[in-house]
Amino acid sequence: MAKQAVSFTLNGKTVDVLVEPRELLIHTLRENLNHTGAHIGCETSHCGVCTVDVDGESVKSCTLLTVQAAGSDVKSVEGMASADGLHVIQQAFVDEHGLQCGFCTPGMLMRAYRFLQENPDPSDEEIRWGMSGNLCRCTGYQNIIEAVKTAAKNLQQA
Amino acid sequence: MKVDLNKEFSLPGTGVQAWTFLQDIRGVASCMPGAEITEDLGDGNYKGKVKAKIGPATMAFNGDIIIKNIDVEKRELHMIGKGQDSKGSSSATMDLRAWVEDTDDGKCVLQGVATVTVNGKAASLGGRMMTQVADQMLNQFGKSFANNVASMGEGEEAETARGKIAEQPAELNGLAFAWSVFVGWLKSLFSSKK
Amino acid sequence: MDKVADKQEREGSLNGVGCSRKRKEDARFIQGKGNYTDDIKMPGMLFADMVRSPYAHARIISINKEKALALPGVHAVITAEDLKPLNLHWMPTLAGDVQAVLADEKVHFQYQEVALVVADDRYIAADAIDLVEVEYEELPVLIDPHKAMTDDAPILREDLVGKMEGAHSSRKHNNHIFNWQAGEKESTDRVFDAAEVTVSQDMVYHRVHPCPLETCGCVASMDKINGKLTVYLTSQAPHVVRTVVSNLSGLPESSIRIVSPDIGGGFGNKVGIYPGYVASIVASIVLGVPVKWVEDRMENISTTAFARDYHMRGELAADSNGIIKGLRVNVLADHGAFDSCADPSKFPAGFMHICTGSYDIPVAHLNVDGVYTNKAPGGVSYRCSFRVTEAVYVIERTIDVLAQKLGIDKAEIRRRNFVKKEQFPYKTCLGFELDSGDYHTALEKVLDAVDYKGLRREQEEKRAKGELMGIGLVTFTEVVGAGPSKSCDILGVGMFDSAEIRVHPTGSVMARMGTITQGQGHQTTYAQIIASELGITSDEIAIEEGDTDTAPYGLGTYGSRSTPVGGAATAVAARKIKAKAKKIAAHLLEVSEDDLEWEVDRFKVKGVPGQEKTMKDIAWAAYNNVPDGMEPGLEAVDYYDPPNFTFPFGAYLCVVDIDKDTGVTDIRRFYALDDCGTRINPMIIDGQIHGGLTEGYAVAMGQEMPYDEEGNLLGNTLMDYFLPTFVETPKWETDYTVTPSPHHPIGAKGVAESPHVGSIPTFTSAMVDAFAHLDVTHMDMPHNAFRVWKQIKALGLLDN
Amino acid sequence: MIPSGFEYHKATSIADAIAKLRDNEDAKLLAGGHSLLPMMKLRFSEAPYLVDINGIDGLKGISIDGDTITIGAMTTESELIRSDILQQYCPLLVEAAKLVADPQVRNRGTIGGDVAHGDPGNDHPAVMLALDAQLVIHGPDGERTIPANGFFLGTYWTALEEFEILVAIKVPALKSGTGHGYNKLKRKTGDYAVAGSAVVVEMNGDIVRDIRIGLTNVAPMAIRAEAAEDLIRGKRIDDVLLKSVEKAIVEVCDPAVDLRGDEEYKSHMAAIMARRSIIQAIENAKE
Repeated sequence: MAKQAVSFTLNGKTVDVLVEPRELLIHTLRENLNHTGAHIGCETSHCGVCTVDVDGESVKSCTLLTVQAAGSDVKSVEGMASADGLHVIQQAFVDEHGLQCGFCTPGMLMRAYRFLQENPDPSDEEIRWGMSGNLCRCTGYQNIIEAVKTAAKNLQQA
Repeated sequence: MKVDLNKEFSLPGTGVQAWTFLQDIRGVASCMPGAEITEDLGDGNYKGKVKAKIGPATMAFNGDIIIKNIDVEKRELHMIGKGQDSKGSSSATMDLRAWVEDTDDGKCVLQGVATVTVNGKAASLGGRMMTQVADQMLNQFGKSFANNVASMGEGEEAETARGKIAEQPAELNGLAFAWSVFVGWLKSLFSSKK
Repeated sequence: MDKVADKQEREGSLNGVGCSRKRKEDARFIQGKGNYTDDIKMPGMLFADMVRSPYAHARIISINKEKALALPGVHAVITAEDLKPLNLHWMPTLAGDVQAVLADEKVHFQYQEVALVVADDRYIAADAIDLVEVEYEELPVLIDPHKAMTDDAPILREDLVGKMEGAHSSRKHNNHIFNWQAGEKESTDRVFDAAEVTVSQDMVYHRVHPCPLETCGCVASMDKINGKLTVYLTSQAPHVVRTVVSNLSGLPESSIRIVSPDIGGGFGNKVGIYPGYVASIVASIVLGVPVKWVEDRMENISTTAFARDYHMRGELAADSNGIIKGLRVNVLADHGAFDSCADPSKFPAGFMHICTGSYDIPVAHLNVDGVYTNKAPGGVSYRCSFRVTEAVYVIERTIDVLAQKLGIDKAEIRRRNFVKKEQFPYKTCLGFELDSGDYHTALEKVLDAVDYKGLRREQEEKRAKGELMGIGLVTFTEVVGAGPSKSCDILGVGMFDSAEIRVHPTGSVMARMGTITQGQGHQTTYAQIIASELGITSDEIAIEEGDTDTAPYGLGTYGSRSTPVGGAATAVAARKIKAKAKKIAAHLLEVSEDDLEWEVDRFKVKGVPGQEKTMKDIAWAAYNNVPDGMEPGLEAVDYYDPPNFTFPFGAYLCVVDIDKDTGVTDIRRFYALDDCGTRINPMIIDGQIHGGLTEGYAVAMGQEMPYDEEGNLLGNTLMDYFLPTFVETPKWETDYTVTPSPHHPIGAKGVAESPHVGSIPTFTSAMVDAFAHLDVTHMDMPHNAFRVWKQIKALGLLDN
Repeated sequence: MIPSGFEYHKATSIADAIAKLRDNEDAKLLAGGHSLLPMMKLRFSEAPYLVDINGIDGLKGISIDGDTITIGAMTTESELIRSDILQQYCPLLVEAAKLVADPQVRNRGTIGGDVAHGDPGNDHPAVMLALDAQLVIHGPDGERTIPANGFFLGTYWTALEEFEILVAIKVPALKSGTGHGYNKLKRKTGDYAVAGSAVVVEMNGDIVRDIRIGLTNVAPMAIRAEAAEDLIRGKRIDDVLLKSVEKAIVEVCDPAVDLRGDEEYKSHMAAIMARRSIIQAIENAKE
């Protein structure tokens, strides 16, 4: 199939890519744009390791065509930290030991980033539901919940 | 995945008409939307294909049909259908015995016993849908078969039936089949009795 | 006072053993800068994808590559026929068997590798595999291991016909792999014949898959100019892979570089050497460009490294007080089509003979038969040491059955049979020497913490109301840290491990180990060991693993062997450095070594305040001012061959409530006490335990790999295969005792696998306990709602 | 898992989408894509042409006019959950949407896609039946509105004709004396229901004046448990009646056997879910 030119914003910068219609956003990010933070885990939209933020919503980028992202504002884990340093959520994951092998972490962080905007002061139960689209095999989630709580607290103080 | 199926269909025509139609492999195949015999290899061996579609799912099977036995006395057909999907990732086999029995009202029933085996990706992933898709295919096939048998008669009924055959969509409701559709077709012949 | 404060401050600033140091590796992971295999890109790299069999057992009549090769962008389609001239169509497994790299004339399991397609990108490769036409002739399928050795069973391994001497024993049947026994059969049988009480319980430890979130994959790159093969791959044992690749390819090990980059979870899935790796390496050698192959999730679950599939019978003989007199365990092990588990050579059933557990059992006999079936090959250790999960399951289940039969509380029967603290080191009747333990203390601590008596009272009340509540209890002992070379080897290489430490002139450190982290945090914890040993802050200690060009040879990370073996090597290597440093310090301070004492980060002259040299001072001197006759520099290597295994233990308790209407189970409480000896980093230990418990929960409550009679694996995506989410995962409570290993340099034992090993029988214990008053003695896993409801119904407990 | 090639068209209007469906053989609509794209990645679907209907004006949004709530077909699950109108006038839809898949999937998945896909495991069809929703459909011959009851014909099979598009859903706003309940049993987050049930009741004191019971994933399509409804209509609920209702529900079920359970289990779970929803519905009708 003929390739199509697609432009979107990635972490604040405009990017232009040439893709087949069938190309999945996760592949464009990883292969084409060298943003390998988001990973591929299940490919059936169950694991969430490919989670990025598209137009203010958490999205599983393995189940979105790149052509569908045309004109969108895409944020990935690579855009979380700023010149001032780590994002509060990133720091909370370190402080609470919210990651082990690190494979799910970029997706987890991007989901937490959006979730805490949807719900700035969540209970444990709300975190469990709000983060339930992201699987982790290492941590048993317990410290991720702590990390999200810590981040929530620190974000509110900031 | 292996499914044993038994099925009984009441038909509008006579036993003789039904038996005549049952021996017409091309005709029987045509009752299944999307199926066709592509080659007659002689000696009861055929090549055929089924393009199965339902909703967004499609699957194309190429395969062999082998007529193992035709028992005129019992009006029974024994055939084996074997197919592999064109991508080589799934396959299905059906071992089928079908026969026609007369009923007291001068009409007849089509009886069938079949074992259907599905292998590959379709078996791994299709389990959730297999039975249900098959069940809904049943009505479609049954209607077609019945129409064909009815059309063999005379008069208005047969005329109407012939009309219905002509209207029959090339695919199930223009929607057609899931991945399990080949099984669906097979199973539609002889869905399990509850 | 100031001196004490100063010492404490210096000690604290080391970030050494015992502190919850934040992880060194996190910085890259949280910023998306991890470097996993699929993140690696090389110039000119091609992509490989695998054509797989839809059948579990079939003869390959023909393979037609033409249409695939005609697709633009396709470079090669490789089949067994292409590999035959290179003699690479079969490869050795780590278990003494061979495995087809690409199916050679027939396929033995569904999704077996048939042909490798290499193309410009993964999209074209995916299109091309659909175009490879393979014609099969179906063969009878063998799925039930109990039918493997019957007279009319189909012959699976035609390559083994007539070869009745297997790698581990003679074979009784063509589908037989091995028979392995431990203990004394006759004396055990005599004990059973004479026993006051005996119990026998059959149980199936079902087939499951470790399913790390990152699947297996590799990037193979043959540099034809320099004759060097570099392979990045998801391996828990890169050095072993290099040895195997060298043996297979004929390239010297010095021309092969294996790199395990960041690994997205292993859990045993990444110990083996898979056809995809070998085929990709061949493709790179043939095509002269880098080739990447990465499994998709279906391929991962369907083909690489399943675990368990042990069909077990546990039997105990006891007196009427519940004192165990003897143990019999019989196992039928389903290895699938090839025996590609990764046990030490002498142990085809791993350390199944740890099945005497935490108990003082006078005599025992273990019999294991391994068989082939038309299922995916393997039998790896999924977050456990070799078959320890199965061993703990069978003893913990069977002792519960005994308690039930005798009407003795399950805590009490354990108390009565524990190996006592004063009995250590304790030699088990099946041949292990348990180095240390304090089982009574651990158990009582748990029972007190949860108010066990109160829970039992509550259970009584609930039962009176017809409600289902269960209390599970397990007191397990693991054997990890393989292992002493005298008994443990992989492909003839002893299971030592290694560390190489270099102290730089300015006192910072670079250390490399033969192990490889997959989330355990080695970069953090090994540095803590060195920090405490050498008095150098762990923040200045860099740890590298996984690159065979730079790291010393090691056997890798699985079976909780990193801390017991690699950690020991690290401590010993550091002590070698410290010994040299002491000599240098004596030289600098112009005193005898005997006059020196060590304090945190420096050598001090005894009784002379202010006369001291810090490790940093010594490091500088090591490069410019060493005693006469001493070679300069400050580094050491240690290949540590442990004198024994280590034996972590724990006491776990679980409370479940079961909804009678639906069979849905609520894990109300799970209390896990672990004793892993010296605790290097409590934060990481807790994290490992949370993860292990969660994986145990998954196995016990939901994971399964059902095959139908035709050998189709039903459910090989994450839609069906149960990985619990945030919502299902219970909240864990952790606790600990500390019983250091007497033979480990720092007393550590390993921890990551205990929670998996220990929790699984705890869940089953709790589930069975919910029905124990109705004379249920055992329920096979997984305890999903559907199966539990069936049990409820069978007992007539449904309201209607 | 990579889809085979296809052409892609981002539709500019409903008419444009219908035209493209008509003009391209085997063209499929791309709504949220969370059913279609996984099927395409598994290559069970190889649609050669996708018509993307994201971004068409008028297909999104929730409005209320008198007693009728209108929901655009492309309204996402997340938008349903966030909707104040639905919270207040149709909380059943909110509760059901919360149990669909997971947060990310709910951000893309649409109510129209869920209803029109015809998958018996989808959540909204049973809710549509319980709510007695009306479905607004556009096709080559114009617009038609049909009741949800009768729309679901089988697995992947609905009353949508060729080239038709579901554009909106109309549901009645909650009246006083009306209550709803929703229960879904699933193995884990993101899985299809083992069984689910949506119930709407209209009460007259403690007498059930009217009731609609929708069932999820226990037949080739979402179904109404009409025999069970008949047992309840005009009655006061008690344990004896609920037992016979459960029996009637088990009778009407014809579920597929898979790893989630066998026919017996799923049918019984449908009955349990329905019982819980009925009790819940009557409870909140009183409030």
